[in-house]
Amino acid sequence: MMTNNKSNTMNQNLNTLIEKYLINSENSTLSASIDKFNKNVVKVGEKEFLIEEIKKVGSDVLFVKINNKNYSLKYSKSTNEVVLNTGGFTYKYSIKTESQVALEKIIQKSGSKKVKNPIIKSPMPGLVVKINTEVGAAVKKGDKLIVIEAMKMENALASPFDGVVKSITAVEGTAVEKDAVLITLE
Amino acid sequence: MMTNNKSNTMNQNLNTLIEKYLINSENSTLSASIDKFNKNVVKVGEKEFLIEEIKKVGSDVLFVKINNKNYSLKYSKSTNEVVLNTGGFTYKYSIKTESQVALEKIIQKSGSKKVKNPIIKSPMPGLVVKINTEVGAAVKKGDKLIVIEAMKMENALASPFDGVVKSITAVEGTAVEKDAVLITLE
Amino acid sequence: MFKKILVANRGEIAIRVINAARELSVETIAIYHKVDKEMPFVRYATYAIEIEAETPKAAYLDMHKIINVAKENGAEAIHPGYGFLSENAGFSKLCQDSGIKFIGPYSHSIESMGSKTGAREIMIKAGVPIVPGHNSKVTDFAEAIKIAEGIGFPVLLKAAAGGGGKGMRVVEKAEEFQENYEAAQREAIKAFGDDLVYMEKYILNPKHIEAQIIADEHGNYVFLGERDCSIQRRHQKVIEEAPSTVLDEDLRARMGKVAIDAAKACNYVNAGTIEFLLDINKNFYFLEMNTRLQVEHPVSELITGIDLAKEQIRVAAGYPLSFKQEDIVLRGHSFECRIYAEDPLNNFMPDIGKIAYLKEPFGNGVRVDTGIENNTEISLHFDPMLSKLITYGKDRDDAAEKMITALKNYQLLGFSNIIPFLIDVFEDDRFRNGYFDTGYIPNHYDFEALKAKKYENEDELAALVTYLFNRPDEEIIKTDVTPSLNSWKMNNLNMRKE
Amino acid sequence: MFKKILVANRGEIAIRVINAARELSVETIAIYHKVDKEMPFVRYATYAIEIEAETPKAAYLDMHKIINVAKENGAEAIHPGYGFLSENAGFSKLCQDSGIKFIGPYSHSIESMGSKTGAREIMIKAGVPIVPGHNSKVTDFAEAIKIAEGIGFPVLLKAAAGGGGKGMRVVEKAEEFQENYEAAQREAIKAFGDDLVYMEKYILNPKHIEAQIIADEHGNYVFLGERDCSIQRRHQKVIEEAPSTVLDEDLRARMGKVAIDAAKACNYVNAGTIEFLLDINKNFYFLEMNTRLQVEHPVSELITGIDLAKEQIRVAAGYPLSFKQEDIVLRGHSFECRIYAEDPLNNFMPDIGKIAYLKEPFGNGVRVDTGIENNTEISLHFDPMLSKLITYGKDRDDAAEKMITALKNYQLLGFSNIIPFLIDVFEDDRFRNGYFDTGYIPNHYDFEALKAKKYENEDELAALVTYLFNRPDEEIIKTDVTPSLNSWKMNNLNMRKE
Repeated sequence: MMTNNKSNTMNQNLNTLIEKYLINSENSTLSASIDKFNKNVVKVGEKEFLIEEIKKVGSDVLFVKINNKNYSLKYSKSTNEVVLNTGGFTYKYSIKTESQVALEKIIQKSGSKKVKNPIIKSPMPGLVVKINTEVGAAVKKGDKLIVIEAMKMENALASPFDGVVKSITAVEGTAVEKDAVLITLE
Repeated sequence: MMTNNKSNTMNQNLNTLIEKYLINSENSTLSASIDKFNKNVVKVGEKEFLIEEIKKVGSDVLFVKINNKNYSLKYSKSTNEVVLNTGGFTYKYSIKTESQVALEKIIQKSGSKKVKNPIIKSPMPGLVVKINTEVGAAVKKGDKLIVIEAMKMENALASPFDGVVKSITAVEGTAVEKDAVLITLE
Repeated sequence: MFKKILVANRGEIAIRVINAARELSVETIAIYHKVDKEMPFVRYATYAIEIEAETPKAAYLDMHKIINVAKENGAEAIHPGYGFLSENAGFSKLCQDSGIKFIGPYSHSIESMGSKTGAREIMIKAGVPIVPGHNSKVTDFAEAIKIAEGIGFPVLLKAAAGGGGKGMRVVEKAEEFQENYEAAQREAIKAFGDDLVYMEKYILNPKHIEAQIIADEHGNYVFLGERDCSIQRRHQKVIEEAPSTVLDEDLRARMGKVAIDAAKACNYVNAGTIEFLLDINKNFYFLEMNTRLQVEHPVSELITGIDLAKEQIRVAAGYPLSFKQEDIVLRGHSFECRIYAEDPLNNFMPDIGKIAYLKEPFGNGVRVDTGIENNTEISLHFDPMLSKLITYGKDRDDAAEKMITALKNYQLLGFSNIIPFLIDVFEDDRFRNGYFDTGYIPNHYDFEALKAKKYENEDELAALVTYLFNRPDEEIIKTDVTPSLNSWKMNNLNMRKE
Repeated sequence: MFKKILVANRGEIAIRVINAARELSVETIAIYHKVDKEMPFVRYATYAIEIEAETPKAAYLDMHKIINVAKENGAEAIHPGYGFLSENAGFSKLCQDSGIKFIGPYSHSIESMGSKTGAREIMIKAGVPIVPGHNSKVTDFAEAIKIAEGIGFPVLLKAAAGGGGKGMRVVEKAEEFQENYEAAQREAIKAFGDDLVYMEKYILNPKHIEAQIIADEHGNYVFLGERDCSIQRRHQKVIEEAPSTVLDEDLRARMGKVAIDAAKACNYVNAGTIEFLLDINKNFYFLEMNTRLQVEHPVSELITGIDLAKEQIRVAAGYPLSFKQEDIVLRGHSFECRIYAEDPLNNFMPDIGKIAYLKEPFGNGVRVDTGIENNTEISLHFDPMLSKLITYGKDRDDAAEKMITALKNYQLLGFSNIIPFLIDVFEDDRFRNGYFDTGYIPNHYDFEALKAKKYENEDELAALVTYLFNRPDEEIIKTDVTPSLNSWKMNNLNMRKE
């Protein structure tokens, strides 16, 4: 791991103008790089893209050309995230520099064991329709533990790993907000 | 005149909340008044108008209701002027308080004689097509002294009073900007 | 003609009606709840008057306040649009009693068509085909099975007092009849306290076809062709078209005659729609009559050239129809798409937020009936439809190509919407070849292919993300991905479910 | 079909063509000069490529650069729109030589119709009626007067080498012939160095009627009805309509046949327009042929249901026409208004400035072909037309009522425009009853009445002025009444005059 990190640092020394990123969506992970002195050119894999702004509207709407192809989009961003709304779809991307990713791996390794998230949260505001488990029950990864309904649509939430139900916060028939804690495993 | 001004001042003392205006367009002169403590109500002649804002867009576009009737407009204003663009028309209004108008009359009277403006300016950017007079010529009020063309449209400018041509700045066949001095009389 | 009318609605349909009135030189009054103050329809009318009410919805449902505003401001008639008070017989009556013309049918027509069983009886009398069924209590199962065989299996059992799918069961064959009938009875008594169960022929994935008619106060009735509204998600229409691909001249003529018979049977005046189910053998059955202007009326307007909303006002003002049946020329083809802020890849989950940028499509064969604009807040107070996109072409392919183009040109930024889904449907051979029924979205639509489309240019997206991440933005833009609903919005969410 | 085409134009017509291509799944390349970078048409295309040029206009006229962009970016064809390179035979030829399809007629057709005398000769041969006249030198006045009497007084004398009204004289009767002829000769030699003067029949305030045709590369020709373009200011069309109020079925059929004969006479392929003058006795005479898509093509699209721009691309790709003459059903009526930033109360003097607010009309029977948006700067670089507003109705009154409504709904703030003038024309009985010809605006239109309309609600305006004067505005708004042109704009003003 250390070796890997070293070579990464060397890479940066050799190409100080180039920042490398890992870009992650629900669909895939891609690597991209940008020239710090010419931020209109981005390389994704082997492909090079020239990005030119055509027009900006308000603080968050952009019209751009990517290799002369027109795109319109609304965007927002935070520390390691870019959210795009374009063509009717919303895309949530995480973006980290390669060195950041390497660093995180070291930190994770240095911890005794990978910590799994034992909390099941509601993915949307809705109603708790059904709870299929009870405190103390052993559950397997993929078991549907609880059903949330919103806008006439039901959503069954599955256990993220094999474990035991520690506590159930949700109550059948009540409304919950987005990200409300429903069930805690251990 | 002094009497008139006094009574005007008295009027203001009696109705300190009401500011009275004279409003002047190319079409007519109207009197209006506004309640300084309720600036949404304007009286024009005997008619009362309640003005409510529905929406503002940018710095100069307003949607208002006048007695519940919808209006959309772009506006701009300066010391004694309001320019409205609504329904495809542009309106240029001068607006002065009654006391301001009274004061101006006094100043005008106190001068020995009304000064006539002896300068003929171009009302638009265009080309000087023809000059119908020469330096030293005696001209009568209404004589067409010079022809300006813009956008294939000719405009003949007339002498504002009986006088003598002092100087001619314009040259036939040349372009002039809006408000360029063309002819000076005396 | 009226001098002034009041429009008792909001959004796109309020603007639709205001335009129709303006064409007839009729002034309009918009009413609005204060949450709608900045909506375009308020400014579109000649006059606008706020109605105070505890909830936004209540403002548009307050019959007495609305009628008072009309009276105080000299409106001679009220157009109800669709939804809200449009099919409220009491409101039609109250208008009449207040000396204000209701732009729609008389209250007795609304009333008789408002009751499912009442409407069914009137239609039987008028010789209108209804779904074959049996509407009295069954005690002897042998006899009941005989009746079911007469109707023809599969049959649908449903609670007489019911609704919403409870106590409904499909019986495929005689052997399963008794078991299902008893189960339906148990469910019915549990849900409605009444174990009466009817049976009728079960029509699997029928086409939803509806006939547009209009009638004046002088006894003239005209049929304006049919609409196919089979593409539905969650039993709500999303795509409509006219004419239907499955009707030939003969079937259209027969359906038109039946529709007019149905309208005559309830002394109908003004624009109305008779909904039918069409089975795979092209038998059609009366479903219900909608006694108002439909959301999807534009497709009929485009293929006939007749302005339904304008004609509604003329009819209400006592004029005879401005056309006769023989003047109606059906030419070309028209589609309508309802535009919603929903994520098709997440079960059409509604998205909300502010419109960051809007430029609706325009040009040849494109019509947008809309009531939104830049910065409009998409909330949960009202029906979540944003606008209607309608196209017209010389034939079905031309209209579909225009729809795809218009959908691609629809610049709507700020949240997820169903436009990419709609494009995908119009690019699907099954739909384009006319092979679809009400089961199309749940049974045949390929959501995986849509997800693949979402990410088909992911290299470009990744380049964009990298660029934007490095962009020196003047303002700090907070990420607000899937906007979390606060408790105020939460309440509204619960309200809407009711 | 092509994979990709280049659109060698800007503004509304670029968008019109992009939409037509998109319907056929053809990708588009927009070209633009940098002053146009933020214009909507640039973003409307699939791709956009800047063309560098000294003046904005020059970018759209640089044949070699445009063809290079097409070649380098894989465009198989170029659509020229109208204006710019659309009737440039050399460009059509250059495209062909470069292996790029020109979407329009072949260069020989453009060339032969581009010369007035050449076109006249071809039309005479093809039996197309032309304005009666005499095209050779006159020396003997007695004989000349005899010829003039043969043509019928009044006759128009015009310099053979001329143009722009110089050397043109109308002669009412024989006694005035010689005097006028000699004067015309003097003017002609002074202006053009050639004293050759022709004479032709003078048609007083004729109707301007034009026939739309389209032809494919397989010898099929279809006539798509006529347009009436008689409402003109400064000899430029402002209102067009289809069909014309003065053509009956018989006259339409005869004009259609003549139009197709004319097209055949120059081996015409693609969409074209044959312009005629129609005199008060309903004789029509060939004026000229426009070998391109016309500004006013939408009115023909709406009454026929045929998409001309889309069909142009199909024809250029070698497809036969997608319809036959017998498929064409003329239904309803359509108007087009050209929207200009001009003050009708000041001799249609152009106004300029930035669009402060824009919401174009929409809804049933309303089409807007536009290329502007909020904040678009109206400059003097190009033709000053802002957009085209087109309506369709079941008959002429319906279409006119829709036009009045759409004009009233046209929210365009920032400068004076001709919308109030257009409303006034559509509310004028003379126009509505069909009594108009090319002399309508100069001879019959009542500008005083328009001025009265401007001030009809002056009490409300005065109230508004008082309110605004007292409004505590956050920002200081500078009055910028009639925007003064700086020297840069001044240069452009001079350029445009050339």
